[in-house]
Amino acid sequence: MNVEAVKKWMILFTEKVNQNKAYLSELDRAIGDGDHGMNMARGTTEVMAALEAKNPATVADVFKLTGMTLVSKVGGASGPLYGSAFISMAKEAGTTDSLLAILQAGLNGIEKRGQAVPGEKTMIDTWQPVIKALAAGNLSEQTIADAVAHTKEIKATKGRASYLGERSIGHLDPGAVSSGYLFETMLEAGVTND
Amino acid sequence: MNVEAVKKWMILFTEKVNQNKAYLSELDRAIGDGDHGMNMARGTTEVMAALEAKNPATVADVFKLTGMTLVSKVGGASGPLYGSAFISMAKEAGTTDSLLAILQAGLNGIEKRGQAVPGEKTMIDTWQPVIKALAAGNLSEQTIADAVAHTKEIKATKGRASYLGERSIGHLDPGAVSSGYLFETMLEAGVTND
Amino acid sequence: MTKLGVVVVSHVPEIAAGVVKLMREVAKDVAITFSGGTDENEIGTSFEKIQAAFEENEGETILAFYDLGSAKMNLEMVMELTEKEVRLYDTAFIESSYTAVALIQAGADLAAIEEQLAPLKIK
Amino acid sequence: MTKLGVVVVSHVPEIAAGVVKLMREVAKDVAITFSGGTDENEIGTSFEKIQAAFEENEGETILAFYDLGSAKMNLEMVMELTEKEVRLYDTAFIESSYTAVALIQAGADLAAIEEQLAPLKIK
Ligand SMILES: Nc1ncnc2c1ncn2[C@@H]1O[C@H](COP(=O)(O)OP(=O)(O)O)[C@@H](O)[C@H]1O
Ligand SMILES: Nc1ncnc2c1ncn2[C@@H]1O[C@H](COP(=O)(O)OP(=O)(O)O)[C@@H](O)[C@H]1O
Ligand SMILES: [Mg+2]
Ligand SMILES: [Mg+2]
Ligand SMILES: [Mg+2]
Ligand SMILES: [Mg+2]
Repeated sequence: MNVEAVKKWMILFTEKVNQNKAYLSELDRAIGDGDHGMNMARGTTEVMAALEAKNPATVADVFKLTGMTLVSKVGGASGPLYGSAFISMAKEAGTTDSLLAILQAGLNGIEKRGQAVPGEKTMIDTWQPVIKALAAGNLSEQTIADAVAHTKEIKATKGRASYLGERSIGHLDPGAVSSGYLFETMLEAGVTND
Repeated sequence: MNVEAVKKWMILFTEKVNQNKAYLSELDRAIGDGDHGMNMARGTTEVMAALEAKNPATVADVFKLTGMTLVSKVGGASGPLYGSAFISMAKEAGTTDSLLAILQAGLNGIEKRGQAVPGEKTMIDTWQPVIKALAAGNLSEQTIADAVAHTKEIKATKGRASYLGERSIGHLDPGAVSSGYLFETMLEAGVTND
Repeated sequence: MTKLGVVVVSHVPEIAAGVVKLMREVAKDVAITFSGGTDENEIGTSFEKIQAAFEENEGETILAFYDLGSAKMNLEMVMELTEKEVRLYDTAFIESSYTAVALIQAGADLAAIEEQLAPLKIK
Repeated sequence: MTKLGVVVVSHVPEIAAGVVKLMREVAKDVAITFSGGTDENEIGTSFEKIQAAFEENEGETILAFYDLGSAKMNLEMVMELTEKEVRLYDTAFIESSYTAVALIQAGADLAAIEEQLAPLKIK
């Protein structure tokens, strides 16, 4: 895996998150506390600053710095969740080049941190279908969009949205949407499985 | 029932509470938050001020003013509890002269307010044996002292002391002690059943 | 549907104010009033403050939450005097009041709210 | 017996400070530290603040309490890094942290405390 492509990925992700900051917060206002855009914009902006300052040389180091920065700068659930994802991805990237294995490690990190499984209306509902499609060799923008859109139909049983019970149905999950950006920009940056 | 005797009762009770303010708080420090002396001293002092200002003419009015003042000035559980006792006693005193009936109404008020029964290590464990002895015609300082002392052996299941579970055993209940003062001063003031 | 409001009663002024801050994040439009501490802002509860919280609340039906037991007794004294319909919950204070306002903001009715509150009963 | 300490983590600085005030009434001598809000004292939680609360706490075994779920995740990240033995409770935040410190002050051991905390589990 190419470290320059991974850095580009982080840059594009940061840009996308910041461009859609208001939209992410609006989604979070409907079923949460309305700060997901703020949280992710602050976190990724800090990641940019950290990457520029430290200029890590390996893929593992890029992921590690990204994860640590998100954990310490986000302030909401998405901090430890994305943070755990990237920290797990860093560990995996130390021993393999396989994007599939690395993303799977990231998902495992999220699941361990949040004790959630697919179908609970969280970012996992983006990660899991994306990884499945990647494994099957047919990951596309459409797979990502479908996974994100599907969270609208799910009742939340984890995270703040779970306080709403049935009322959470009919709304996109903000973390699933920001994870959608993560995977779209991964494709744009040309980070692939080979 | 003589209104002057009842006023004297309230005065003696206030004095006793204020003299023993530090002791009551010390008892409350062991199994509660250490403010029972403060609470009762402030409450009864306000009762004195209110009785002087309004100089109520009937026993019912003395009790009512006492109860309302305790409710609004105490700030701890003893406020609504003693408050409910006196307000219920006021109601009863409107229709009867019987001290027994009046005290029983007071106890009912406490039980209704706090949802406690005898044996839960609360002020009820003073009130209930006192009323029983009064009904039997043998209420004395000793009855009162015995009832109060007995709370030492009980495990608290109501009020702040209940947070301590088994650890509440071995300590007097502060509200039972202040209720002991109430009944001692009742005897001193010559408020009796006839 | 009757307009729902929420009253939170804490022994500590800072807790009451803080809980309202937490709730405002998810419930911009809900009628929320509070009582924290005694008349002198010390630790305890105040009959008058609780009464004011009920009277000032725009809700017709009030969902009331409290931290420790002695607050409950003062709450019940006020409930006996107010004209409003009050529902008092023996539930985890912060977690349940937060749940209630989030649901009210989302348009849930009383039955749906009480269903969500039921597992939070601890008192 | 290992020295017990309590860490409370709230999304709101005022709630954390207020809970400590409430606990201090019944637990003058207990090791209590807290984390409230984000690094900027906004609503949320802070990995650094939680870490500091653990390190500054004089207890060897820490009983940790939190208000809402996202605090738990940050708590668990810190727990993976600290040397201390930490027990994290999914219990009613204020009611259970109050119970814990009252019992520690009264000299109860961990087993007795956990028995009292068990019925307060709601998360
Ligand atoms: N237990 C969990 N497991 C996985 N994802 C979760 C969990 N809890 C919350 N999330 C994700 O986090 C997102 C909310 O993030 P954010 O708004 O930044 O945090 P907070 O809810 O603390 O304000 C949700 O939309 C959801 O995707
Ligand atoms: N539910 C209850 N029923 C009867 N009496 C109670 C109850 N709860 C507490 N008490 C009494 O109140 C006393 C404590 O009063 P106080 O210290 O003034 O209030 P707080 O506990 O709010 O600080 C206890 O010692 C007990 O006698
Ligand atoms: Mg949010
Ligand atoms: Mg948040
Ligand atoms: Mg007290
Ligand atoms: Mg008190």
